[in-house]
Amino acid sequence: MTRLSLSQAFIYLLRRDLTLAFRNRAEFANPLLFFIMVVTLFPLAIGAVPELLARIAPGIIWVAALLAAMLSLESIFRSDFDDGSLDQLLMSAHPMPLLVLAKVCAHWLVTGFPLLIISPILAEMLGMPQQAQGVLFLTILIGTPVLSLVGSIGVALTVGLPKGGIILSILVLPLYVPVLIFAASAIEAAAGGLDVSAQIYMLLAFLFLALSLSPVAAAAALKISMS
Amino acid sequence: MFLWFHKLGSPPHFYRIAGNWLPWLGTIFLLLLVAGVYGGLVLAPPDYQQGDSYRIIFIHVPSAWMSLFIYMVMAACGVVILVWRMKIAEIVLISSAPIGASFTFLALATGSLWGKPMWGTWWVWDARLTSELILLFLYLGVIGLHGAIEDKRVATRAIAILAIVGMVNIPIIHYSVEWWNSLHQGATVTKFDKPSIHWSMLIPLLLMALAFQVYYLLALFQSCRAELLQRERNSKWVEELIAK
Amino acid sequence: MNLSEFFNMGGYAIYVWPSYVLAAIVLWNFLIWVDMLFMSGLRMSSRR
Amino acid sequence: MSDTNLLQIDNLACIRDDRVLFEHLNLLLAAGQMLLVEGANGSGKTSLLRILTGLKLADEGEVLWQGKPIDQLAADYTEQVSYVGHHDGVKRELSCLENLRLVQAMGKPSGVELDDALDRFGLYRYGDTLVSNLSAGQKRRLALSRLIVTESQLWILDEPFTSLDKNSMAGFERMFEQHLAEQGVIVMTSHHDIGMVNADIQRLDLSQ
Repeated sequence: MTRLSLSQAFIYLLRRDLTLAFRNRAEFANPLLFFIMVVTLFPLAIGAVPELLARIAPGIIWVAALLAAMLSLESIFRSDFDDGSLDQLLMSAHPMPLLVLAKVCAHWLVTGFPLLIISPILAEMLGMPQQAQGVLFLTILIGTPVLSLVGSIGVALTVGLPKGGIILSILVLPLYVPVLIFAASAIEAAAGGLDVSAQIYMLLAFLFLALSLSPVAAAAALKISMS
Repeated sequence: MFLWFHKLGSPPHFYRIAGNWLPWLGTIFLLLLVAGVYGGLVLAPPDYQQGDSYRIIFIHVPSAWMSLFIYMVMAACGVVILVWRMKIAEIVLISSAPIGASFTFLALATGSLWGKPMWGTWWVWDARLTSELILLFLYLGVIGLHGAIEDKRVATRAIAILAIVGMVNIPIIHYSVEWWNSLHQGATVTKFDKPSIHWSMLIPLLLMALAFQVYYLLALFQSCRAELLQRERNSKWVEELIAK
Repeated sequence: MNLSEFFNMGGYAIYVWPSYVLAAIVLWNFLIWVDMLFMSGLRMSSRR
Repeated sequence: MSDTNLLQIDNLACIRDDRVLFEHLNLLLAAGQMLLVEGANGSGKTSLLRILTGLKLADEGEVLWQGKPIDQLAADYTEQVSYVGHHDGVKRELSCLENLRLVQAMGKPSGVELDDALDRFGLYRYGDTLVSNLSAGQKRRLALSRLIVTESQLWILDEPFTSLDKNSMAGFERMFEQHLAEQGVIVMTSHHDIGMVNADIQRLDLSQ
């Protein structure tokens, strides 16, 4: 028998992580519930004035998405660290960045993708104008993978730590600022009927940058954390 | 040159050379500081728009420069650590972080003090102040991560990665914030980067910037020596040093 | 120029002086702190 | 250095906090040899094993495989190594078969059929059982069955016999002897007495 090719190994690990998540359903549900609840809190806190809500809806949804993404980050490597599987992955015959990328993809499908599905409903609840909802969908589609990718570096650095969670947020949130700025402003511009291609191109640029660099950084960080 | 560099890379030599440099650095720092402060507070004329309040920039701008510069040094050390595993780079990286954080804090605090008479509030979401705040978070992340990892060798390698990742992100964050700022406030009233600054203000500004650079070296060297003693306390050269 | 005019800083004294004093405190204290670390490092090593 | 020396430990040191766990450690292991690492708790057995896997960085010195430093070989080295650590490294939410398939997918699969591998360790009936339903001993056996489903010459085992009964211990010892006979190399720690009389065993006591 021969060793798997790179793409086969990638798909294998992706499927394995999806299977694990599927058998551990809470992992799906929790970030999603958190996302919905945070968005719900805003009208309660600032008053359900339709104009006000519609105006700050992009900000609310994106801040909530950011927090939900951050809270779910730990699960990328946590269970593999706890049961020793991470050692096995680090010693595998395949390049580690590829495996990290597979894990991050699985993580995004499990935690980021549900946000994508639910966000139009929340946008409607906050009274976001119709023409902005398509752009919201687009920004979440492009933006949340960046959050998972960049976040994976942070988790890789904090994976063995007893109080990794709080450190993780300090490490990761500043790095999320550009995504937040461009995503929220794209939606706002769309609500105002303006052209949003500049913001979308920026988000795409972030995505490609994160796709090419963060798996390498996260793999290096994992190696260091495990030593 | 290379040999000298190589020598500097060995802990006992670095310890000794840094120790020899300390008094000189202290003297140069004081001279530059006195000249800069005198030029900035006394010789430079009041600004025709901002009166005397602009004199804060002699602290604010060099601090902001230093905060960026030190982060760049840290990222460079990060590369050296990961590629060549040089011990001195590890020490320089972790010793630089609190100094950089101090300068960042200074830039923020003085920016706020400058903003009050200019804008009427202590805090404005101005591009420079906002970037500076995020930079402070990046510094705190580095310091926090180093503190959280018990094995200090692992910790320095971890913050090496973090510093490099941060360095890649700093320009992105900076331009995002600038862009965001122009979007929400129109033309800002930032007068820090006036295109033409009079030489009577420029010279003290540069003197202060130099003074801060020298201060960085001074604080860095002493802090590196402390860190070296701490880390290499079991090694022969420390024992010999103490025995003397 | 007389001294009180200088200290008055054209009415901006409460902004200008705190900036300089704060810078002095932060930079000076850092040096003191580092020096304390250094001394305690020396003491710890010599106790062995 | 002769061709048969596969693994070479060169002036290795490991320091934790203030304590020197070991230093100036030199060793040669030839094909067909086993290294039994002994020592009290906290004497650095696990650290040594992790350095040998390449997961951990030594404070000084290096480890050579066929004459080349292992950090240069990287994946070319790790694909020849199987490591069973303190943790079993199996996923609770997957079945035994799924776990072994994963092991093969991540490494260099050997020709051994997975069902045969399970059968050999008395896990045949549990092929489709989730690992979370297995006992500690069964889990350990599953972890050890990793060794034969991939082609690896060097086995690094940290307390392999934890929670195993006498019978299965003996079974694994036969398996180790067979691996050594096939020119394999084993590095392991164990608190248990080893009943491998035919094996060429080097002992290393880290307590001294």
